[in-house]
Amino acid sequence: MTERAELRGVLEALLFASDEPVPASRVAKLLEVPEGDVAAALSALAEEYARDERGFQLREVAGGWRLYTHPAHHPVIEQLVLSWDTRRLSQAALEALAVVAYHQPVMRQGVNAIRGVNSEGVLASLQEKGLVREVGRDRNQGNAVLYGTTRVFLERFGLKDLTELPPLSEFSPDAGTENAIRDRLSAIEGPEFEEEGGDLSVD
Amino acid sequence: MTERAELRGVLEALLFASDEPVPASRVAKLLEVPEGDVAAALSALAEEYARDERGFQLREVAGGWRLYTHPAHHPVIEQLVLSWDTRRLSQAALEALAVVAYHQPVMRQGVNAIRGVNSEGVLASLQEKGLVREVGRDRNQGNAVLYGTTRVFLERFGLKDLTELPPLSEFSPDAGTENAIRDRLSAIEGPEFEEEGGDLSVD
Amino acid sequence: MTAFKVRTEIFEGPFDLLLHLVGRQKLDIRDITISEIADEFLEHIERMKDLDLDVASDFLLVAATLLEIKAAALLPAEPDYELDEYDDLSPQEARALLVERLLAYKQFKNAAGALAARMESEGRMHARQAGIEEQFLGLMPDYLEGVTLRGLAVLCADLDRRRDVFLLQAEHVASMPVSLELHMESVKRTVAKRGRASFSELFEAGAAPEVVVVTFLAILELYKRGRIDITQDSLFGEIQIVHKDGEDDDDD
Repeated sequence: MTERAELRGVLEALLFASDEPVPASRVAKLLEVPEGDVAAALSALAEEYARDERGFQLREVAGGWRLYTHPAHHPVIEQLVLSWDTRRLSQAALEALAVVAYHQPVMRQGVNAIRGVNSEGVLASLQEKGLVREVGRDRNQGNAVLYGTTRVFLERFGLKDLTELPPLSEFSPDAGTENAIRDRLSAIEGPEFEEEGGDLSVD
Repeated sequence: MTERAELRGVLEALLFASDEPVPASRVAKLLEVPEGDVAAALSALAEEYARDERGFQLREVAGGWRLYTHPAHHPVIEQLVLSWDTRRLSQAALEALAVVAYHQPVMRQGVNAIRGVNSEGVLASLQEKGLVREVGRDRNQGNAVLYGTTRVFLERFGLKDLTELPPLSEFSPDAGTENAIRDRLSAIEGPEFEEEGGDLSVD
Repeated sequence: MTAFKVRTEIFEGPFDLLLHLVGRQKLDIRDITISEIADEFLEHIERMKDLDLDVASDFLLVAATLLEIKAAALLPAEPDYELDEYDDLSPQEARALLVERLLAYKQFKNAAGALAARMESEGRMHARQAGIEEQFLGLMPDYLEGVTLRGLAVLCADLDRRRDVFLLQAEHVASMPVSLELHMESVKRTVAKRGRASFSELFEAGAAPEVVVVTFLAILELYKRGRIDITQDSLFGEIQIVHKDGEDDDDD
């Protein structure tokens, strides 16, 4: 394999795996390759994708290079997304989401401590659904993942930012309305989470 | 653009946008194309990626097709994107999972019997991780829970379906081990009570 | 890339331990001694930096199960003694059964190893994590159907409070221990006054478990100091505590 082909492979893998734009400078440093070579390879790759009419494109955006689906196929992707099945969240997932929303950034151990149970699977499922994401690492805790909520979460509740979350202090334990809410929330768990045909588990 | 090249582009876009394995049947329905054509195109695409030494690969996993990075680039990805989940399963969890995978649907007692130890906690943890689920109840055994593996299990272990599990017979202890077990574990004979100085044992 | 971690060998059950022992030496079930199990255990503890209670209790379970198997081998075949699958078997049959179970276990242990290897290699391939592109977000199913922001807040407030209560209780236990000395005094007085008493008479009906435990400890301590005698007619029967005239009975 030529050096150039090799560089292309690494770049593709990095772009594919990253969930944010990848700066050429960062890749250059990582691979110990001149930045110019990386930038040239990225440009070449973008051209190659366009020429070969791939289903995705490589674009340079603010902050680096990023893969996107080709706009020509967006109508089909829309249909695909619409066909995703609607499975509501389990009580366990809702609890974890509530804890992450109010205590972010929070480590998994933090969520475990508050919920009193292991929340590994639940957090993974919330990440898959785009409601929770990794927002950083705690260097003092062996680079433990810190979780926070996503843009999707904010949009779903019509929040501009996290400061708009209702303060927890408003929620006194025994007010009647809150009990009603509690009842409703606990009613959400139930047989709809029974899996069918080996489907993805919700929590 | 040929029809085939066009199909390739759409497939790439759909695969790229999906956060789970995409069944060929689903794509066929979405695009109103015969399923055979879709399956053939997906196979061809997988081969093309491999031949061209792309940074990503297309694999058939858990009843669908999904893009993954090429394993050769794992070390670099690990450095750039720290978020990789390095969760491992304990030996106990792997053992219980193996029993469930091969004997499903299986009761907890079935898992206990093979492992020689209570597996309740391990099974609960495998359920929490979404690898194992309740697939039914055994009416002849007082409605005992029957366990089976999930689609997450297939994904996590890169299996198309359960038939891809290597046959259990492959894991039979080799002749040497078997003989050693048979020979070395000598007969349990009748009771022999010999007191030995200060030894707690009763043999 | 992989963390340097010393992996101590932990047995996953009696079969695992038996396999290990069989792998090292010729083994007669009757020869597995408690001292040997204890040695194995101590060896593992030494190799562990911190005592992991889970491991410790797992090991005890292993030891207990092995002893059960051992007991089955040792006990004369009394008709009324039932030990599940091992009863009604000749020694040769019991051995054959154990061998078959060990072989079956070994097979799954091998399969588990293959799964581990598979998982390891799968871990080197990464699916896309970026999630759906922004313009498709609105089309995603509403996983939070019926969930309000207020509902989430209530959930979180509840969970926080539950944890606070738990922490408070933990502190309460730590800061207000039940005094062993006080209970010893109380038991001693009661028994000295009445001459004898049964265990259940030493605390009120419905007493907290920790009070019962401390009362029991108090009895053991008094017995050790020679202040009382203890009798128990049957297994799990009522414990009788009898007063002994001590030379230093200075409190009555």
